[in-house]
Amino acid sequence: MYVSPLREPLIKGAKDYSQVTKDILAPMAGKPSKYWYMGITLSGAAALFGAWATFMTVYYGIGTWGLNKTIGWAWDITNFVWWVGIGHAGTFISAILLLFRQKWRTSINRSAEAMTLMAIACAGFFPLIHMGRLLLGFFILPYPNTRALWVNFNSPLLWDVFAITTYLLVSLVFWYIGLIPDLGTVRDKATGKIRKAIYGFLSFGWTGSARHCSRHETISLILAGLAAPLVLSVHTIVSFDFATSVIPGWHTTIFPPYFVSGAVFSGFAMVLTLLIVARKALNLEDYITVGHIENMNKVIIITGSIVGIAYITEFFMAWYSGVEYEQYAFINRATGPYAWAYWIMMTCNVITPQLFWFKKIRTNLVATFIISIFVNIGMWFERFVIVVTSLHRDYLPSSWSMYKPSMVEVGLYVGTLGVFFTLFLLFIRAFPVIAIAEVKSVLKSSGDNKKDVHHE
Amino acid sequence: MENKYFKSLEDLRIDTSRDLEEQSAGDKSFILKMQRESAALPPTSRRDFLKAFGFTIASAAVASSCEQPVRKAIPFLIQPEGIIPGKASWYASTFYDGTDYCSVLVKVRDGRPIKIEGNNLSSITKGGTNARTQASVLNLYDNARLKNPSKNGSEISWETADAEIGGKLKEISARQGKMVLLTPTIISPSTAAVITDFVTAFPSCDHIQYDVLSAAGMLRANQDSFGAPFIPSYHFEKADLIVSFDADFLGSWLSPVEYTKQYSQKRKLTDGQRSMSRHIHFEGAMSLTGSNADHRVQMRAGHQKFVLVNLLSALKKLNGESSPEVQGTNHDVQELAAELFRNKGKSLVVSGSNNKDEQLLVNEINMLLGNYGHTIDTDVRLRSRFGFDSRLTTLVEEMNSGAVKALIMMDVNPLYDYPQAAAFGAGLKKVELSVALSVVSDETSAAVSYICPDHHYLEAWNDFEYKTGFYSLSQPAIRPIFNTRAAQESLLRWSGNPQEYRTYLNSYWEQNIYSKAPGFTSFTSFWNSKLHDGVFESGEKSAVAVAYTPVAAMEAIARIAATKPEDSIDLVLYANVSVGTGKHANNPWLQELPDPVTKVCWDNYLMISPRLAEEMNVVDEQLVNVNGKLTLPVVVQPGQEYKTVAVALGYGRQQTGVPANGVGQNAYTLMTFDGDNRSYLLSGVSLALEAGNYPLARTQSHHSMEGRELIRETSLEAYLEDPQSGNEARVELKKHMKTMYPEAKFDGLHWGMAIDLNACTGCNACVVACSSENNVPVVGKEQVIASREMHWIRIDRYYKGDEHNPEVVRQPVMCQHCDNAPCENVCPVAATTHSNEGINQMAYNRCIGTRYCANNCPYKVRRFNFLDYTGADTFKGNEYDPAEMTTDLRRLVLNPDVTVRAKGVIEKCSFCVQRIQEKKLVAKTENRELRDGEVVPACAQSCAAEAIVFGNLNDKNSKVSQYFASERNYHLLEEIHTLPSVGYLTKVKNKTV
Amino acid sequence: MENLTFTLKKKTVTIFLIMIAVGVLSLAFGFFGGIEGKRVAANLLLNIYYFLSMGLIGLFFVTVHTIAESGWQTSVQRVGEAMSMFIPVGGILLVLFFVLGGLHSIYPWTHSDHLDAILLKKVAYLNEPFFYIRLVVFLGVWVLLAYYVRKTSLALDVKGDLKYFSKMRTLSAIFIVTYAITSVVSSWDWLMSLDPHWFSTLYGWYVFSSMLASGFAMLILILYLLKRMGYMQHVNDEHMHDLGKYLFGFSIFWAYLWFSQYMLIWYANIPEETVYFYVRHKYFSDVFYINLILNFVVPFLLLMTRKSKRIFGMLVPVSIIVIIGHWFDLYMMIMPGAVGGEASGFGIVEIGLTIGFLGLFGLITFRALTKAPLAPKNHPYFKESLDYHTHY
Amino acid sequence: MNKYITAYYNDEEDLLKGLKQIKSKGVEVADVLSPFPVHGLDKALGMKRSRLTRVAFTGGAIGAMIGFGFQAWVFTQAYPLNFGGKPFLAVPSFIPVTFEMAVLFAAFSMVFAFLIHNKLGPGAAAVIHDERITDDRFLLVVKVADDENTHTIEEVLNEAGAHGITLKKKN
Repeated sequence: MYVSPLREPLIKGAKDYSQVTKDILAPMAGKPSKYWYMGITLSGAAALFGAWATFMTVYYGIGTWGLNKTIGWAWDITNFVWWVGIGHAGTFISAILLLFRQKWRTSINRSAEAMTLMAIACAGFFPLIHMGRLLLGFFILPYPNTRALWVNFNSPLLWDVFAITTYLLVSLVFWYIGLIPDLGTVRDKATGKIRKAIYGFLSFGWTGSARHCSRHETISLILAGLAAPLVLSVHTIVSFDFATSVIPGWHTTIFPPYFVSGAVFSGFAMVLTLLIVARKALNLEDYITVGHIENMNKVIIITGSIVGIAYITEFFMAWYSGVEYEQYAFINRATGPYAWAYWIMMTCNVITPQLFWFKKIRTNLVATFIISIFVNIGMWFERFVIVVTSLHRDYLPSSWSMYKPSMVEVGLYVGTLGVFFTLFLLFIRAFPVIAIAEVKSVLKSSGDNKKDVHHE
Repeated sequence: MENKYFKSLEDLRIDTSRDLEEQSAGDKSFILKMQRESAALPPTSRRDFLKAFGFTIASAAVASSCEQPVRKAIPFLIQPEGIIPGKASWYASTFYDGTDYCSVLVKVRDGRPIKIEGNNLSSITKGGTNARTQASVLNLYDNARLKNPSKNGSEISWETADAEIGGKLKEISARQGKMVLLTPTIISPSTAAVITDFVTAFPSCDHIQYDVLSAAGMLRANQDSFGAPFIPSYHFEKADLIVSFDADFLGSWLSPVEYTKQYSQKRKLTDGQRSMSRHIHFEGAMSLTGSNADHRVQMRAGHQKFVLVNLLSALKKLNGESSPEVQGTNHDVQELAAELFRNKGKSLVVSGSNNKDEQLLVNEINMLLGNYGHTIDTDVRLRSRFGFDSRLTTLVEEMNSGAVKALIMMDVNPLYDYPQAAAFGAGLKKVELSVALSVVSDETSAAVSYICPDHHYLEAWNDFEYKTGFYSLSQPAIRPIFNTRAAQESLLRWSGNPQEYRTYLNSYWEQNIYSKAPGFTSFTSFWNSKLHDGVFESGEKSAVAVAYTPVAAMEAIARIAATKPEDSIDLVLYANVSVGTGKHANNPWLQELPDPVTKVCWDNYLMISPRLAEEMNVVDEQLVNVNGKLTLPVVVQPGQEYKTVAVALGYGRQQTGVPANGVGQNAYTLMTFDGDNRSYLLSGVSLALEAGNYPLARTQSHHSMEGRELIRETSLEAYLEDPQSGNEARVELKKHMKTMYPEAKFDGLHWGMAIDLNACTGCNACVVACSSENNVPVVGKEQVIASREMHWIRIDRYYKGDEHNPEVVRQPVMCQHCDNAPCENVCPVAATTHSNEGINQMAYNRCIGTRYCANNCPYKVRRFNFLDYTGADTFKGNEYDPAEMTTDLRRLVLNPDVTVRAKGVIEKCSFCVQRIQEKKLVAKTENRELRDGEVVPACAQSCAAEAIVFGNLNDKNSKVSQYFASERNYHLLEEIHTLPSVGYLTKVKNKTV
Repeated sequence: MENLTFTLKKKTVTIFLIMIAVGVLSLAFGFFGGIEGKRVAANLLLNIYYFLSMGLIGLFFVTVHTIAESGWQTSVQRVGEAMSMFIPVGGILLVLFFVLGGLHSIYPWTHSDHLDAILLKKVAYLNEPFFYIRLVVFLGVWVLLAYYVRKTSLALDVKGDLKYFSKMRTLSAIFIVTYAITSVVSSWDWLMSLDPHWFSTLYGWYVFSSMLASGFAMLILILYLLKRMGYMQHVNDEHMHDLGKYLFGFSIFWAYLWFSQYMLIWYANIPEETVYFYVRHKYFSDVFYINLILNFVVPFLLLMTRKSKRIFGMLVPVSIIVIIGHWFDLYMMIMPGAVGGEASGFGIVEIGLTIGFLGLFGLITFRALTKAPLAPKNHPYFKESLDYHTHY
Repeated sequence: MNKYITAYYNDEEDLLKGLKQIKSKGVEVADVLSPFPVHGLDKALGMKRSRLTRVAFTGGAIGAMIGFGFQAWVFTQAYPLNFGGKPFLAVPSFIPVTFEMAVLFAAFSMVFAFLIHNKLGPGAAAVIHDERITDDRFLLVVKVADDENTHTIEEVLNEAGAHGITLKKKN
């Protein structure tokens, strides 16, 4: 396929297929590095902190948190939405960029999808732990029971159950289906017998047959076609958790697309955070190039700006509506006791990403890394602002209240971060972090050596 | 689909109704029949098997999650007579604790009193109650109850006690040693007779009555004005103009339940009533009554006498006489005088002062206005508060001098509530024989040699004459839980009378009271009838007639006119509506009851005005020392007079039990004497800032309505012109009420509640009643600070206008039972749904605790069990019960009709659905329709002001429907179309706009 | 190489002129045929807005692909550019419409003497001077950018200098950013304020999604006409497939936003919001469902398969249905507020005026197509666009 | 019985070119094994378009119907409850779950169809002709009938520039 010479190569260095295999499999081989051990110790410790917090919550109750009669959700749902949002990048990259024929996705989709799965697992933890009676959590499943009682299909939380489950399963399948050819590669490159047997088992008997390849491509594409609306639906449904209510600051129609945009925004930020470190640590700079980073930064500007427009729309509409409760909710956001959270959100989400309009900044790795962290923080605060600031002063001033997190809540959040990074570190060792077969398929058209191939 | 499972009690009822037609069986056989039927359900089908199979699979989780069974379930081997499982018995009784009086009905389930309700037959309280009366049932199960007679802390038998005490008394009596029997004011005729017998047996014995909330000033004033010490009957229902000088008659002054009933009767604009009384209130500290006034005047507490002098002078001027005036009070009373003058004979002036001179002035004013005989009745007198403070002063002196040889204290706690408790304690050590006849262990019982524990009133017989000719009875609603004995019986025993007190009481009534009741064939029929009713009103008048003489008042004017108003800081000591005098401080319900004004619970504090706070540079919760004696946290109280500060009595108990011990500070230590009388006012108080803060538990932290139309209000004038006034928004909103789906229709019943904001005084009785009826957990101070109180009903209090002199409005808020409930939509497990009778119902055992409903509730009435407050959780050892509400003893108060909620579950007002079901069942068994007013939720039942009306909205003739049809009716936040089943009637203030 | 110079046949022009004449006649009928003035005004607004938006979507198509650096669309870029040439015409018509009484006739908030309490709160925004300022700013920005984008694109083609390519990218970025804001605010101004009590934060994006779907349908239609006339042979199945995917995708996107807005309002059932759908349910229930069927059900079911997106036999009818469907969508947005339930209708004025505007739009667009080669041969990605095939 | 010849290329373009040449000589290529999907190969091998899309559509339609039908059944037949005054058949409320069910069923029916149809699955046996297939080699397989002359085929392959021409037997 012809590619305009104007385009920058997606893979640097004149690689051949074998070199690609070698480069990408390198991080899986040999003993892990010192830094890997340090990382997993740190993240493991964080996960243990989370385990303690989980015990406290289940044994003593939600009272170990900082919630009260007015503020029924705070860090729990903030974290939930934050993690779900992060879990959007992978599928967005794989599905939507695939549908939009963005070839640069091939270098980042594998790790982004893995990150998605881990983030969804972390996200799913919060709706569970936030239940006052976790042990009865199975009530939310529509199973036949002696009381002939079913669930409430009107409840957005129930929709969440379906959405998150479906998303997790479909993402898992999507990721694994994409992984099969690469697992074949790992199998064939493996030296040890056990390793060969394990990857032989995992590779589902992949041989690279043209028939398989063709159908594999079809199924990947249809899965992408299914995953694209799915990814929109998931954060849409998460936004319904708030938007269906009558609480000022929660009930607003812009939430579905605005949440989706915010999710992609935060997801890309997290991918950047991880990959800027990973590409260096794993020597994959030739595959995840500055061009890739720049492209992701462009997505960040777009989604960040959409989110910004949504913030302003909401604010304007609160005034325009003439509804005193709406108006107060937004004035309170900007000037009330939690105004600091609002301004952190505004700064991190609306202002800092605008720096990416400058090519110098969006191609600078350090700057990108810092801004990606800012966005992660900003998006966390966005959810905090929506959840807590809206709740703490709603309709009846008699019930207005304040919220302060407890150590247990901190523990749960840090714990999921620990689990997330632990899983990511294990993933690096167990699976190829870049989709080998997909990179090979674009190597000819978008590799550095393409000019040698195409001399028309 | 076959309908085998009971989806609701509805199904259950339908099934059984047929049988009831066949045989009009009693309740018991009906239940048996029902059980037989359920046993004969059709055999299981395959689908049932699958369901059961699914259930088994989930059983691991279920086993770990099911509610625990009752911890000690012991079936009746032989069923006690008169107890029908699941059916309550009711006993008429009387609550009297030395200050409060209330004729009550006691609800007894399975031998346990579980609820107190007002007795409609009493024409004093007319079914009304207050918070303390409602809470009194919990005192029965006080962990600090004295359980045995004891001597110096070690348990002894009654025989030993009687022998030792009786012997000692005889010995002292023989040598003419001085004995004292210290009691609160005795209003029990038979007990008075017992005491007379006792004093006859021991002639050297002196009977002293001691009132913690003293009315000695009034007694003495009346002695001087009328020649006899007495407290008249006040008739607030007859007064068109009420002027109160610091008399908190809706909260603590003399007979608040009675006055609330009277007051609200004259304040309602329902049932065609077109007029209401006007209430002007002079006070320094913001009180419950003051906050309800149409016009509240800030008056330095210590300036009352000067204002009264000026008022009298102004009135005299209008009457063509002259009287001296005093300068320097900043109060122009001319207008007030004119208004009073216009309402001659229809006005009522009262003062809460315990100063004789001030009461003399009030007498003179009322006399001048011709109120005696109209709004004040001297023939029927209040018989409580008959203690003269000077007698106790003498007693303490005599004790310290060693003159008193024996001291028997019955139901008093001077070591806590006597201002010079230390002197009393020192004196007590010099007394040879000290006996406490107390119910609960307290500071006094801890210091005496013998404790002979008395019954709690729900275990005891007793009689009362609260007002002349208004008799009432107490009867045991439960057998004594502990090894206790009626105090009267102890006295009888020691005075050598072996009679049981019950027999004594019986014969007393046969000899002395029976004759006052015509129309009974025998005493037994009279007795049974009165015992059933709980009250007997003979209609007699006081035997001693009185005549007024103005001399004393003139002397008082001269005395006051000789002094000058001072510009010092005045301290008001007051009894609040919860713990009151502190006698019931060990009651967790009362401790957790937020003050109607400050919304603080679990502590007392120093209320100071915003202006003084600014001057002193203090904010809420900062510590301030009062007079070098007491360090208290500050509450800046809007509406407080600039230099008046206030502290509640009743806190700082040390030796009773959990939770009272150490809660707050004992303000009795600040109290001084004003001549002969205890003074609830201190002038010239010094305040000193101290380092540090002290967190206060406050259930409401924001006090402005933010301009929202939550409480709609108007003036009487505007209301008479247009009944819709203040509620114009509703007319406008009704036009815009568009909906995306048709409103649900309810055939048959549609429950609704209407609340008359004009009647509600904010007394909090409903809050306690609701907690008692619905097993609402007590969570303790820390959890209240964390905003996690559990009350199903709360009274929102907002300030309007100027911070320095705001208007106060109140609104009881409970679940609004919205027909378009935002909470129901969002519960993922369908734990909260709408019943076909319009009730927003909560299935606790289905709830998994996502709190989504609570977030989505615009009224924030849903409560979450954040911790294991009740001990109903699966896990052991994680209970959170700082108030010790889950001890075996305390748990006896639980209402078996209402589930005790486990950790992690949402709960809220159910419209007392258990009461609805009970009454429906009654109507069903009697084969008739439910009557309007038959179902009364606990809150409505408790309300002395009758502010809450409950009934069927589908019945257009029901009272609630009529309220709903009123122009004054509106719904809270109706603009968001939640369609609440609770309506509010606008508040109408009788003020000039 | 094929013929890249488009010449407009006389016959085609005549057809467009006849269509315009039909429009003028039905306008006259509207004015003098006893039709309520409000209804005529509302129809004018509907059509001006509809075709102005199509022009904007044409520009949006060009600019968004320019900044996305996708290559395939370069071969159809000229169609988008040509559509954008309607922006000045539509803009002038819109200004004329407002100035010549349209504003007063159908916008309740302009009757400043009897505003209710809610509208009084909004006066700071809903007042005529500010409205006109915004109108001029929006239209000015759009016209200027449309002009410069077109000019730069032509310059790139003539001179082949890559500096025009980067200028194109800059202009595109500016347009996307400004359009993101102006499209939203203009929809509040011109459409949402017809129901001045009502508000919805999603509204702007909802309108945009509606215009996006119909704009792409129009682009497909024009491309089809060009191909039928024998032009644009370099455009192959793959391009059609991609455009078909857009039509399919944007129809779903529109349905998604429709559902989000409807469901949230339905769910919360707060009167200040439900009033919007209440009126539409009550008086326009037919249109309510037609809207959903034409704009979602039809494109969703008919364009689902790969094949249907690659053949004109399916793509063209669906495009026409979608264009009609979104006309009804706008009808739903405009009529209840502007005309009211009873006075609204569907007849000669509605059909005739639409035909007229379609003619005008066609004439302007096709004339614009004659002004430049139909393919930007010197575009750096043009070759990519030709050598373009997909497997899916 | 079941003899076959394998040969490989090092570049997919050579493979496609070679394939054309081989086919023109009348030699049937049974399969090509490659490290990644080579565009144009399906056409070159004359493979039909996959019918997985239909499976997905059917699965999705069934999922949607089950999802909607179940919700409607629960709310109108099995246990109608009044939630906040909403109608029992609360269609807008049913959309999210219906959609999720459709996606779930579509995805899983398709994935299972793919795995079963291709005999892929956890631990499925793979015939590994050359370990470098998953790395950088493009291997083609030519089935040889028992009576066929393997030599001519090998010749054709050789001419088409294929390497490592080997005759193998299947057991």
